This record gives sequence, C-alpha cells and structure tokens, in this order.
Amino acid sequence: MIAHAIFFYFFSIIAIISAIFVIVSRNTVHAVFFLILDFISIACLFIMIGAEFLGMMMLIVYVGAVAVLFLFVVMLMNVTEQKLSWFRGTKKSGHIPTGLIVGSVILLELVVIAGGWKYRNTFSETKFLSFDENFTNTHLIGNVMYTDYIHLFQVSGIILLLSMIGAIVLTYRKREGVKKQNYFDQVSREREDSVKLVDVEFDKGVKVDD
Amino acid sequence: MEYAALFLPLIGSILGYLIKNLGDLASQLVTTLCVLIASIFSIIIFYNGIFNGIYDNYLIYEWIASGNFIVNWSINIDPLSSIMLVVVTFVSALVHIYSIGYMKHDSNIPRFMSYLSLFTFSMLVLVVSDNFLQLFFGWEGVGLCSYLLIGFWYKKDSANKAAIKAFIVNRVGDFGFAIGIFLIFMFFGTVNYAEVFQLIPEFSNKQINFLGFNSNLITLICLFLFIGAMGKSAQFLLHTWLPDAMEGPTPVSALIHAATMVTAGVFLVVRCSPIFEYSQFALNFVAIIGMLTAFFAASVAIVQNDIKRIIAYSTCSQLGYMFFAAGVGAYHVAIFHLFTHAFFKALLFLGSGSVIHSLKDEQDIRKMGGLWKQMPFTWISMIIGTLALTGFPFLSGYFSKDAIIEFAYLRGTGIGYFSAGVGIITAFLTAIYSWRLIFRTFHGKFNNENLSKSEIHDSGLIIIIPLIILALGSIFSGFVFKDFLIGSKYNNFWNDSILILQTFDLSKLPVWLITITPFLVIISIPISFYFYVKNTKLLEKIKNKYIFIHKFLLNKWYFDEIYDSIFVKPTKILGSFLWKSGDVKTIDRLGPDGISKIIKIISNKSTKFQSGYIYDYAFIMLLALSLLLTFFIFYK
Amino acid sequence: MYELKFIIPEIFLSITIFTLLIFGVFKKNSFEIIYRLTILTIFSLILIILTGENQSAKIFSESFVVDKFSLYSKFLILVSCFFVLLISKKYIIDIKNDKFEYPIIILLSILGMFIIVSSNDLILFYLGLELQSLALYILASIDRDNIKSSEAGIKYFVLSALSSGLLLYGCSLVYGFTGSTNFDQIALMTVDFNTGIIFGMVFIIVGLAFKISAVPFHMWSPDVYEGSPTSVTSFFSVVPKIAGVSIFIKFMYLPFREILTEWQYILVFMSIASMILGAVAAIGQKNIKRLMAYSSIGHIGYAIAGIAAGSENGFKSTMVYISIYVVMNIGAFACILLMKRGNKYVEEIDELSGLSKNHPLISLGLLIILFSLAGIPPLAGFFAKFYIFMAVIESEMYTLAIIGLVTTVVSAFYYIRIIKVMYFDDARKPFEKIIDYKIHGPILLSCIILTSFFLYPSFLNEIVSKVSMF
Amino acid sequence: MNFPILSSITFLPLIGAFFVFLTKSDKGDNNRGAIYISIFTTFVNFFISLFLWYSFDTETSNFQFLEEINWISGFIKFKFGIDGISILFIILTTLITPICVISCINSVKIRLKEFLIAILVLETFMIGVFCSLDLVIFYLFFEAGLIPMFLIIGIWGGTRKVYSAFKFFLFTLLGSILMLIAIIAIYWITGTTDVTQIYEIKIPQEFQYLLWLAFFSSFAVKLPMWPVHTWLPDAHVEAPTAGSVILAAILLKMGGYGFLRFSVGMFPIASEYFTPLIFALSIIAVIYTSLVALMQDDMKKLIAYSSVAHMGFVTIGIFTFNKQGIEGSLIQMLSHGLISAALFLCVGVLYDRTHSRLIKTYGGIVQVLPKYSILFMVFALGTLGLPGTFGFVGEFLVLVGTFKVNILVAIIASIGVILAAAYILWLYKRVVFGKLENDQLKKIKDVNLSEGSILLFLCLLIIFFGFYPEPLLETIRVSVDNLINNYNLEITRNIALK
Amino acid sequence: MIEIGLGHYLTLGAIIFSLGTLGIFLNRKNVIVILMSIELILLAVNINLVSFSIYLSDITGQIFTMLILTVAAAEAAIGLAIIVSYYRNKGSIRVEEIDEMKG
Repeated sequence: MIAHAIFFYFFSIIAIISAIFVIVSRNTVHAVFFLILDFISIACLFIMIGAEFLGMMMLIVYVGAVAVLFLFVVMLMNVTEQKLSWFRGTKKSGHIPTGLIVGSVILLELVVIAGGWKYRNTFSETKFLSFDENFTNTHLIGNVMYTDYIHLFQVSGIILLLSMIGAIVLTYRKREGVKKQNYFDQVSREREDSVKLVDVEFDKGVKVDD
Repeated sequence: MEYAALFLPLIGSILGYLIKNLGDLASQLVTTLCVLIASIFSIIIFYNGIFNGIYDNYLIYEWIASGNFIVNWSINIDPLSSIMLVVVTFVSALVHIYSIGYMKHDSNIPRFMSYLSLFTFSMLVLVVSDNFLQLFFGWEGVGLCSYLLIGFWYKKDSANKAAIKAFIVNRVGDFGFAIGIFLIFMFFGTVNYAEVFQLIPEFSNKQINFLGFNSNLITLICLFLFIGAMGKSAQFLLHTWLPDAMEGPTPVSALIHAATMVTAGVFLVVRCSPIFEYSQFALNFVAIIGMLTAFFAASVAIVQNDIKRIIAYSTCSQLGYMFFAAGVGAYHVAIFHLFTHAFFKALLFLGSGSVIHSLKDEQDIRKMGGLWKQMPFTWISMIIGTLALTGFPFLSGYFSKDAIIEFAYLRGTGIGYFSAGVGIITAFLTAIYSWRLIFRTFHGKFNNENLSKSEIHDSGLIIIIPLIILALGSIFSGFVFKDFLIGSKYNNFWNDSILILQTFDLSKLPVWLITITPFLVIISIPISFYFYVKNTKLLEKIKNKYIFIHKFLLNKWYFDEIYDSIFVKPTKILGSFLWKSGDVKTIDRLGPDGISKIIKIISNKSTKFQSGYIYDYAFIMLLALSLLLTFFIFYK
Repeated sequence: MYELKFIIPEIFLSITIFTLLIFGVFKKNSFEIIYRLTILTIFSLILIILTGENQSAKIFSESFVVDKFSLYSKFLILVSCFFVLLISKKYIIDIKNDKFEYPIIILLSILGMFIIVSSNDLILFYLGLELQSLALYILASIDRDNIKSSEAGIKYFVLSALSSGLLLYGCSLVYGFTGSTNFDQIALMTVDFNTGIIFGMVFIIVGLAFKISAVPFHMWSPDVYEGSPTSVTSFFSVVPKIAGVSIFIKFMYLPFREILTEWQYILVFMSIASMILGAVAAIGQKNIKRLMAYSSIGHIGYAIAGIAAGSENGFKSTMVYISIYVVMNIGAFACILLMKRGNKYVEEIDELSGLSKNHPLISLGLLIILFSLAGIPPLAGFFAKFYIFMAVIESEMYTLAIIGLVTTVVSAFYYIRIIKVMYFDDARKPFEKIIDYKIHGPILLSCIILTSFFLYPSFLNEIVSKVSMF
Repeated sequence: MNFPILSSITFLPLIGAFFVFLTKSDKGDNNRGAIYISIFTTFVNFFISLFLWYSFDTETSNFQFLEEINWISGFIKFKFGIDGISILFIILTTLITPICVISCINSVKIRLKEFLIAILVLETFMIGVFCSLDLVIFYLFFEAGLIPMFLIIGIWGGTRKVYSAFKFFLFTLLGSILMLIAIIAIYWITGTTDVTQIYEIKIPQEFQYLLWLAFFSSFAVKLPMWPVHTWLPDAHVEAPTAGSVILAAILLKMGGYGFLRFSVGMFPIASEYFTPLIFALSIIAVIYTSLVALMQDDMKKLIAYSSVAHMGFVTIGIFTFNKQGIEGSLIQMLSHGLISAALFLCVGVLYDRTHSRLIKTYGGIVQVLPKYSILFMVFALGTLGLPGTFGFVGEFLVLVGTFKVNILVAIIASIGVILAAAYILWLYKRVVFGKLENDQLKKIKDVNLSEGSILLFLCLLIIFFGFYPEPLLETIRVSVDNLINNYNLEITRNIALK
Repeated sequence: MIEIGLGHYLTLGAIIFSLGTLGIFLNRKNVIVILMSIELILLAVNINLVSFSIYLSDITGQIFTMLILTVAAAEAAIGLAIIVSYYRNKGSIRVEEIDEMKG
C-alpha cells in the first residue's frame, strides 16, 4: 500500500516537474531530455500498476525513437541556445497570466471530474487498482492484438507508411549534379544504343552531335 | 341630341388637335362648329324643357362599380342643368369665335382651340351629371383645362406659376369636396343625387363623431362640399388663384374665369340645395363667406391697375353675391345672377381683351386712357357691360343683383339683413371700380409711351360680333328671363331641381330697398368721373394720406404673402428636411448604411483575431474549451 | 472471411495504394500516369460502392459499420474527390508540384475518411482520423519550396495535433466512464447522467469541430486555405468536410444520442458563431481563397444547425446540405483554378475585375455558383438552407433560424461583391485562355446541377431519406 | 389535366432566354436574332395571357387553371393556379415586359443580349410569383427575381450603380428572410404550404401575430413602405430605363399582392390587429414621401418617391377590408403599374437624348418635343389622380373604402393627393414648360416610332381604363368578395370565441 | 492520500495535460517545444487510458494506448518533417515569426 503510494508520488512528482521543465527550459536539448525523463517516469508508473508491456513500449518507442528524432532535428537546425525563456516573446503582452488562468481553469475542472468520478456508485467499491495474476499484461495484449484488433493494427501500419511517405515528400531533395552509378543502365546497355555507323560521303564531312 | 350636345365639344377637341397639320383654320372651324352646334342643341333642350317639360336622365354606362359603390356616366337633363347647358355652350361658342380673331398671331392655335373645346366638354359633363362622382370628374376636368389654358403661354414663367397655383388651390377645394363625397357615400351608400336627396330628410338630425367632434352629419357634408365650391369659385381664403389666372389668354379668362368654370361652385351649392336646406349653419356659413368675398374682392378691385385683374376681382365679388344668395336660400336667384353675369362678365372680359389686343398686350390701365374714339365698338360694349355689372336699372345686372339683395332682406334673419347691407355697400364699391376702369381706359389722357395713339384702332369683325351678341345678352337677358327664373311662379320652371324649404314672400319688399341700390349705382357715375377724370389730384392726396390702407388693398390683403409663408415655404422646407435629414441622415444612416458600416467594423475587428500566430489560435481554442467546460460545470 | 466482403472498397483502396506506390517509386516521372490511375481508381471505387454490398453489417467485433449512411458518405467523398482531382491536375503541373506521391497521399487520406465514416469504435475512429489528418498535413505543406505552404502545414499540423489531443482526452474520459470504446455500448452507458461523460463529449466535440472548422475552432482554416496550393485547398474545402460532418452526425446520433439536450447547447452555440463569423469576417477579405475559407466556415455553421436540430430531419438536412455544398465548392474552386495570368496563378479578388467581358461563360458560371452559395432561390444553395431551416424550425429553435437567415444576408454581401467585381467593374487584362474540359466540365456540371435542382428538389432527399444509421 | 397554360406562360420566357443565349453574340450592336427572339417570346406570352383572361371565369372565386405536380416529395407540391386577383398582375407583367424589351433596344448600348436574357428570366420569375399557390414556390419566385434585377441595376446602371444594386439586393433579401422562417413555421403548424389548404385549415390565432409580422417585413420592404423605402429611390435612379419600368410596374406590386393573398388571406385576425400599424406607416409614407418628392432635383428620384406614396394608398386600401378599399388598391396597383412605367419610359426618352436626369437640365422641351410633352402630360395627370385617368379610379376607391373605416386616415391620405398634384405639376413645369435655354436641348428629336407607339399605347390604356375600368373590376370582383367574406367570417368567429 | 486510487492517476493525467496545453500557447519561440507539448498531451491521455484500463480490467484501453504510441510517433515524424521544410524556407522556426498569413 504505502510502497505504492510512495512510488506513485515519487514518479508523478518527477513527471510533473520534468513536464514543467519541458515547457520552460531555455535550451531545447534540455527540454528533450526532460521529455525523456517524463516518459521514463510515466513508464515506471505503468509498470508499477501492471501495464508492464506498455511501459516498456513507451521506453522503446518514445525514448528510443521519438525523443531521438527530436534531438536530431534540434541539432540539425541549431536552435538550441536561447537567451530568454520560451514563453517570453519579443512583444509585450499579457499572455502569461491569462494563459495561466485558462490553464488552471481547465486543470481545476478536470480534477473536479476526476474527483467526481471517485464517488460514482458503480465503481466506488474498488479502491485498489486491480492486478490480474494469472496472465501477464503482455499475454493479454498479445491475445487480442492480432485477432480482435487486427484491423487496428493494419491501419496503424498504414499510418506509419504514410508518415514515411510524408517525411520523404517533404524533406527529400534530389541533389542536382551528383553523379551516380546506374547499374541497371550499365548492364542493359546494348551496342545499338551507343554505336552508330555512318556512311560518310566524300568531301562532306560528318556532323557530330554534342 | 343630348348626347350630341355633350360629346360634340369632345369630338371637336380631339379632331381639332389631330388635324392640326391641315392648318390652323381647319381646327378653328372644326372646334367652333362643334361647339356652335352643341350650343344650338342646348338651346333646343332648354326650350323643350321650358315649354314642353321634357326632362330625362340618359344613362350612358356604368363607370365604376365596386360593391355598393356604383357610379354611372349619364346625362341628366333637368331645369338647372339645361340652363347651365345654355350658358356654357353659348358663351363657349362665342368665345370660340372670338378666339379665332384674338389668337390670330399665336403659333399654337389648334392646341388652344382644342383646350377650349375640351374645357367645354368637361363643363358640360359637370352640369349634366346625375351623381357626385361624375360631377367630380367634370370638376377636375375643368380644373385641368383651366390649368392648361392659364399656362398656355408656357414660355412665361408667371403663367406657369399661375397655372400650378390655380390647380393646387383648386385641389385643396377638391379635397374638401372629395371628403364630402366620402361622407355622403359612407352614410347614404350611394352618390347618386336622386337617391341621396331622397334620404336626406331621414338623416337631418343625425350626429356623428368626426375626428373627435360631435357634429351634425348634414352640416358636415355641406361644409365639405362648400369647401370644394370655394376652391372652384375663388371664394374668400381660396380666391388667390383667380387674379393670377389672368396670365392666360383673355378668351380663357372670359370663358373659364368669368362665365362658366368659376360658377361651378355656385352650381354645386344650388345642385345640393336639398342638402343645404337641412343645415342652417351651413347656409349661414355660405352666406358669410359669400359676403366676405363680395366685399373683399370689391375693396381690392378699387386699387388694382391691371385691367384684367380688376375684372377678375369683380368676378370674385359677383360670385360672392351668388353665394350669399344661395346662403340665404335663394338658389334660383343665385342661378339667375349666374346666368346674367355670364353675359356681362364675358362681355367685359372680351372687351378688355379687345383693348389689350389693340394696345399690343398692354394690360396696365395707367398706360391707357382716352381710347374711346379709337375703339368705339369696344367702348360701347364695355359701357354696356359695366352698366349691367353695376346694376344700372333695367339692364340684366339690375334684375339679378338687386334681386339678391332683396331676397337676402326677405329672408328675414339677421344674416339676411346683414348680407343685404353688405350687398348694398358692395354694389356701390362695384360701381366705383367699374367706372374707374372705364374712365381710366377710355377717357382722360392717353398715357402710353410705347405706342402712338394713331396705331390704335378697333378690332376686327370677328372680335366685334361676339361682343355685340354678348352686349345684347347683357342688356336683355335679365328682363327676358326674370319671370321664368325668379318670378313668383319660379317653381313652375325649377320643378324639383332645387329645393327651397322656406319660400319667400315677395310682397313684403319695402320700397326703399328697391330704390337704394339703383340710386347708389347712378350717383356713383358722377362721383367716379370726378375722381378719376376731373380731379385726379384729390385722389392722390387721399391715397397718400391713407397709404397704409392703399397698400393693404393693393397687396390684396397680403393673402399671397401669408399663404406663401404659412404653406408653401414650410412645405418646401419640410420636404427637403425630410429628404436630407429624414431619409438620408436618419433612415439610411441608421438603416442600410449604418448596418453595413457596423458590419464592416465588426468584420475588421473579427479579422484582427486572426492574428496569424499559432499560439493565439491555440489559445482561443482552449479558451473556448474551458468556457464550454465551465458552462457544463455550472449549468449542471 | 465472411466479413471481408463488406470492406472490399477499403481493401481495394489499400492494395491500389501499395501498387501505385511501388509503381511510382520505380518509374521515373510517373506523376502523369499515377494521377490518371488514381482517378481511375476512384472511379472504379465509385462503381464498387454502387454495385457492391447493399446490406448493413457490423464487423470486426462491431467496430466497423457498413450501412447506407456510411456508403452515402463514401460515395460523396469519392465523387467530390474525383472532381477535385480532375480540376486540379493542370494547376499541380503548372506549379511544378507533380510528385507522384501527391495522388497517393490523397488516396491515403481517402482511406482514412473511409475508416472514419465507417467506424463504430473510438479507437478505429481515432486511427482513421489520424490517417486522414496526417495525409492532410502533408498535402498542406506539399509545395515545400513555398513558404506559405510550409507555414500552412505548420499551423495546420500544430493545431490539428492539439485538437487530436483534446479529442483523445475526451475519448479516454468516455472510455473510462463507460467502460467501452464501442459506440453502441457508450450509448447504452450514457443513459444515466454523468458529468464525466459530458466532459468527454465536450472534448470530442471540440476535436471534431476543429476538423470541420467550426467557430471557435476554425482559426486554422483561413490561413491554411490561403497558404496551401489551390489544388489542395479545393480538396480541403470539400472532401474532409464530408467525412467530418458525417462522423459528427454519427457521434451525436449514436454514442451521445442520450445526452442530446447537453450537446445541443454546444452545437447551437457553434452554429451561430460559425454563421456569424463566416459571414462577417469574409467581408474584408481580398484573397479569394481566404474568402472561401470563411465562406466554408459559414456553411459549416448551417450544417451544424441541422445537426443541432437533434431530429432525424435535422441530420438528413445536413447531409443534403453538405452534398449541395460540395457541388458549389467544386464549381467555385474550378473557377479559381482558372485564374491564371501570365504564367502565374492569381488569388486576389480584384483580379477578377471585369471578368464578364473577357470570359463571359466562366463568369456566368461563377455567378450562378456564387448566388447559389449565397442561398438565393431558385438555385440549389437555397434548397440546402431551406431544408436545414425546416429541421431547425421543426425543433422550434427560432432564434437559431433567425440568426442563421440574417447571416445569409450578410454573407450574400460578400458573394455579390465578387459578382460586382466581375460584372460591374472595368475589365482588366484577360486571363490566360485555358481550354481544359477537365476544368470546364465540372464547372458546367456544377452549374447545371445548381440551376436545375429546383426542377426536382427532392432528388437528394429521397436518397438521403433511405440513408439511416439506426 | 388540361393543357398547363400557367406553366407555359411562366416558363416560356425562360425558353426564350435560352434561345437568346444561344444566339451569336456579336461584338457590335447587331444582335438582331436576340432582339427578334425576345420580342417574339414576350409578345406570344402577352397574347397567351390575354387568352387566359378571355377564358377566365369571372363568376367563381375558386382558383382556376390549377396545376399540381409533386415537387418536394412528401410535403410540397408545385401548385399553380390563379384567381381574379392574380390574373391581372400576370397580364400586367406580360404587357410591361414586351414594352421593356422594345424600349431597351434603343437605349441599351452595351451587352444587349445579356440584358434581354435578364429581362426574360425576370419575367418568368415575376409571373411565377403571381401564379404560385404554394408558399414555398411563391418564395422561390419572389426571391429569385432579385438576381436578374440586381444584375440589371448593376451592369447597366448609372454612376452609383454598385451602391444601389447592393442596397436593393440586401434590403429586399433581409426583408424576405423572415418570411421564409414564417413559411416553414406554417408548414410545421398546419402540415402544408398549400395556400388553398391553409385557407381552409386556418392558422391558430396565437401564431398569427408573429407570422403576420414576418410576412409583413418582407412585403413592406418590397412594396416599399415607410421607413424601409430608401432602397427604392436609389434603385430607380441608377437602374436603366427598362429596369426602372419593371421595378416600378411589377416588382413593387409583389408586395401588395403578397399582402392580399397571404397576410389578409391567411392571418385575418392578425391583419385586423395590425391595421393601425399599417395605417400609420402608410399615411406617413403618403405625406412624407410626397413632401420629399416635392424637393427632388432628379426626375427618376421624384417618380420613385411618388411610387412610394402611391404604394401607401395601396396598403391603406388593402387593410380597410371592404370592397371599395381592396378593389381600389388592386386597381391602384394596376394603374400605378402602367403610369409609373410610362413615366419612367418618358424619363428614359429624355435620358437617352441628353444623358441627364436632373430637372434643371431641362425646361421648355415642349418646343422641341411636342408629342412627347402631350404624352408626358397624360401620365403626369394619371399620377396625380385626375378623374378620367386610370390613376383616379384606384385612388378614389381606396379613399372611399378608407373613409368608411377610418376618417382621419382618409383625410390625411387625401392631403397626399394635393401634394401629388404639387410635385408632379411642378416637375412638369420645370421640365416641359418654360424657356428653352439649354442649347443641347435644341437639337434633340421628338419621340421616334417605337417610343411613341409604346407611350401612346400606354396613354390610351390609361385613359381607357380611366373611363371604363369595368373589365378589371369585373375580373376581380368575385375573388375580392370571397376574400372579404372569409375575413369577416374569421373575425366574427374570433369575436364569438372571446 | 495514502491509498492511491484511480483519482490520483487521473489527476496526474490532468496536470500533465494542462501543462501540455500551456506549453502550446505560452510558447513564443520554438515550434519544436510545441511538438513536445503535444507529446505531453498524448502522454496524459495515455496515463488516463492505462489507468482506466487497469481499473476496469479491460484490455481495450491498453490497446488504445499502444496505437496512440504508434500514431504519436508517426505524427512526430511528420511534424518534424514539416518543421524542417519550413526551416529550409524561412531559416527560422520561431513561433512569433510564423505570421505570413493573417487577417
């Protein structure tokens, strides 16, 4: 019980603090790292409450792929160092207080709903998060992932394909003037294509292209 | 024949204009002939009426039929209309003939003749109608022709203004007339004379609420009808158009503004005698207005200098006589005076026209004088006309005008006595200004500097002939028709066409009354001769002494100025105020223009939100989200 | 295997995508041929849908629905996409954007839309939505050398991702409070009232509203419409809207049907806001694409009004509305795609000045389309609005109806302003004479439909009335 | 079902327009084909409508020549039919349109073909308005007329054409949208939009007031009534002659027709309730606009304001609910249709010659244009309601009817008649009479054959009906009786309920 | 406090979600941070879904989470690609300067 509480508070506080730092740190690279930290702590929470497969997935996908992608782009664009914090603009405006007010209103309301949920009759008898001892979380997901939810799996595949196409369309550029070997052309080259026999008339010469 | 009498002038009018390419003469002939034949027919009708008692109502067809509002076109021949027929067609025919000579040099003769015939037609429609609406048609029709003829010389700005003034002032009268008709239709359900008159006694005590006032229905009807009559007959308050109308050619003045159209008002009152008889108040009102007009016009006429204006005021004044005759209930006398007046007033106008013609369109009597030798015929006819007008014994005016004063006296009421008195005074004034006209024009020194006296000569035969005929009429018409029209057996002639509830007892006449007017008239001749020919300096002195009164009279009691500042100017100011500040500045500015401006402002504002910044967009989304969430938290 | 026959269109589409992709990769300069093949694919898909399975079914553990409603939406998506592709080809080549990926991405987005309109499950819906959105992000920024296009991409991406996040959050709440992601199950669980579900619903509506650009979640659309290449804008303004509106209807009438009184507030609010903003903000616009963005915001307002009516007539009228809207917008964009002068496509409204003198027929076509957009009878646009207001007034929402109609007047102002520019103003240099039946054909077709619609206006109704989700 | 004569009369111009569209558009003004086709179409249409009148049964108040087709399946039928009230408007439309076509041949210099198409399309819509017996169909035609009129003003208009066209379009559109809401609401209340059925079903009283107001907003703008009249002067001033003619002669009548057919017919109780409002607005309109007209310096604007005043009489007449009033306002609408059309044509004749509408440009033109002056005079007299012209019959009947109901209103309205004389005669004086001072005017020619014959024809009509309005009164009589009877029944029933 | 229930997890999710939204609209300088904020939002959603899933003993939530992970990766890829493309055109990715189109 207490261990659960301690771990929960520990990780959630880390998560919240790192989330705050994600949005306020001046250095983008730091922000990415805080994002990674955030993911890790949430992954830990997931593992703790029994969604260990998802927790590991988070680590792999987010930390391993997404965050690295972020880092890559940040480095690529050389936009890491900034003098002022992110939310301070060049123009003066009252956006920070108003933004904070709106944000806290949303937060409060969401918390109210979360609190309200607690007292909902049908679910209120359970106080603990449930753990299914018979099957591991991975098993459970594995059972349905490719059966009941095969279509979802397929669609997510298509989404990834699309993102690939998109990334290529948007960023890939053919370099002009780069010499490249084309094996297929080389191999398929025939004599007729490259040599032409010409009967040259006397005293006329021959006109050569190129 | 009745149809022919009515429609010949119309045919003449249309034909006369259509064949204008054949030359002026053709249209002159056609129109004149048509009217001439019509006048002969009317005389026959009149004759048949008097001697054979042939009166009838000829229905032409239904004009308007809407629910129980049914109006016919018809020709109603009764004594009243038949005598009017004669007056109208006869004078008209003479004026047509006269115009041939008078308008010789004008470039628009066919148009003129056509208008004249059209006028005649309208007037005939007016007099022969058997219902109020047809009467109204004729009423407005003559108004239109009057407008057209006053403005005949369209190049003259004053003529145009006078024409519009005439039409609009008449419209004001017509407005009252129309309301009278509405009232009649509203309560009687018909506008046919016969049916209305039949119903009148039943309604004689009916009180109605009119715009918040409780009043007697009959009185109201009479008053409104009389407003119409006032407009048309140029009575006090609505008289202002008549003197200005003298801008028209003289034959027009003779025909329309003396003999026929202006008397339509009198005709209306007489025609409606079965209604008026049931409202003493209305009758008194008519009498008072008539009296006022008679006196007012005569007073103004004394100081005027335009020859036609003087006669115009004189017409006004005489119309006043007719009205107060009608007002005291002597409708037949009113018509009799109308009848005689037509002759001598037409004569006077045509005579003055002859003078003007000879003097090359000079109308100011201060620039005339001593013309009698040059224009003897004109002079004589003018003298006859004047004598008749002033009521010189045994000329037509004597019989009719004195009869009015006598009947007023005989009525026996306060109003009656009072009007008789005013009538006598006015008769004296009439004599003064009439003789002033004669003396200033034909006697004394020749004052015109633009024209040598030798150039002036009498007008041609075609002008003189109508003068002669009219002169004969002026002399004899009173004497000949006196017995028929106002004699003791007047009821034999009038039948039911006029209704006089309270008959007059002719035997009660005191002798002094019979003699006083002729006496005044006769002594006025030497008086005016003294003032206007012998001792003009004395007159100057008087004039200078009472310069205020003179000015007051010269400016016609300032009626035009007052009307201008009460009605005309405010209307114009109000009009442009409503336009500029009402339509443009208020309705448009608050309405379409304002709204579109507001929308444009909102549009600019709303596009400002579209700042282009991602964070603003996101902020607005989240703001909306939080508002929605808040709404649901607090709403539930 | 029995189930697969219901998803033949989707399977066909996926396989074609792969094939075309492989083909495109290996063949050089394959844009032309792939474009044609894409059009052919869409055409054959239309045929497949028209001739295919006609009965309703719920497959994949009830997460995928094939019914008349989804089929109609798919049909509409395909047809509009067909015409959008037809009209935009010349433009794509002209702006040198003839990458073979372009049509393939469009096909992918269509696959996404297919999944959206057929989904009966939050997860599937989300995946479809993402498939579609990702494709649209790429399309918006496809003219990668054009800063406007990139900016449009960035804006669209950031905001859309945010809205997806909100939507997902809503999904998570709905899932948590109902215990299921299946629409039917959700509907069963929402019978008893719960604030959590309402919150979830609000988040989901916000996400959906963003996708169809309803005020106040519309902010992206003017910028994206302006920045994207016109061919993409024409796609944006038509095709995703169909999918968005149809899934909007589905959400409101399936999982959330029991909390109708709750979402009506939001929808009425969004509808009024969209109608007003769409009308008002467009007035000051100078760029015709931007103007079309505001115009479509306004039109979405009307469409939402139909949904907000909360009745069967309501959502049917919305379907009719969106169908007519598609016809009008394709026509309008076809005309915009003809605005080429001196090798450059122009977008300012003033460039149309005096168009009627140089190109009388095109301007006549645009005239009809614009009047129809303004909703002036007897053109089809009027009937679209008419049905909407029939439904709205049936539900006795008079305020909504009155505001809606007043905004039609305001919006008529900017439509007729374009007409004024075309017809009343002095002529400029004529546009380049483009003779391309692929553009003129759709304009002509659009005009014919719009003008002859009044002959038998219940044509669409009869189709839609057969469309039922329940 | 018999031959669908109403549909053919309605859609014939559309077919004509299509053929005009197909003619070759020459660069020059040589659009012979287009001209011939449109003249032919409009004349044929006119003769068909005369035949329609001939075969019209004046004895019955039922709708005649009924046509019914299922249109929007389930709830709206495409229903055409006419009664005594509508037939005359149809004839007016078919009469005015050929006149416009002929008149524009001379005066329209650019894009004649398009102009003819616009006119023909407009004719279809106008006839459709008067034929339709279904609210939705009515609305459809009612609004559709905006499109061609907008273009006519905008393309062929004067200097401020854009402002005027927009004002016209948006104003009238805004006015009529509330009517659309009301129509839909009526459908949900009664379950039908068929006018004849609604007459029988009768709309419950509690709904009537709001619905009436909604319809009122539309008709008041169209008519136009004070204070929503300001679009009219602008539209008239800027529109080309033919546009002004159609606008004044027919489009304005739609409002009056709508009041009669829909407001009074469907909402008798509300109509009675709101009569004071109508009276108040109308007499303000009569006096106010007459005064404004008095001060105008632009001929067309003056006539436009006078139209507003005359339309004031129409509304007053309709809401008297007695025979004289309603028949009077119908006649007034017809007469105003002819007279104002003629006046605008007259202005057009001058405008074509000098390109100025300002009164001060003119003066003394009677010397150069004698025929014209006479014709103009007749129309001016018609405007001021001189007995013997068509204008008088309507005006007088309206006033008679009004007087029975409300004396004050009748009296104030009569003052309008005096003002009418003032402004129109003053206009005439300033334009036609006086000295010919403007040198430009000295060269202009009198009316040519086509202008002259049109004007003469109108002039004869105005005079003929002034003396013999019976054919018209006979046509409308039974229908008006029926309308009033229904109205009275409803009112008495309502009083009995209370 | 000691007994950790669903509510705690949901609150955590809510906090991270709010931080993510704040990150989006408070940011003025760098688009990549916005992307990261979006990742935070998705993370919050994941927390919700997983805790619901555990709580309800229903595996669907976790499947959902997994798919979201996939999509998030794809989204990040495309997002970064767009940013790169934009950077090439403009030479900057400052949020304040992305205002070519407005009004």
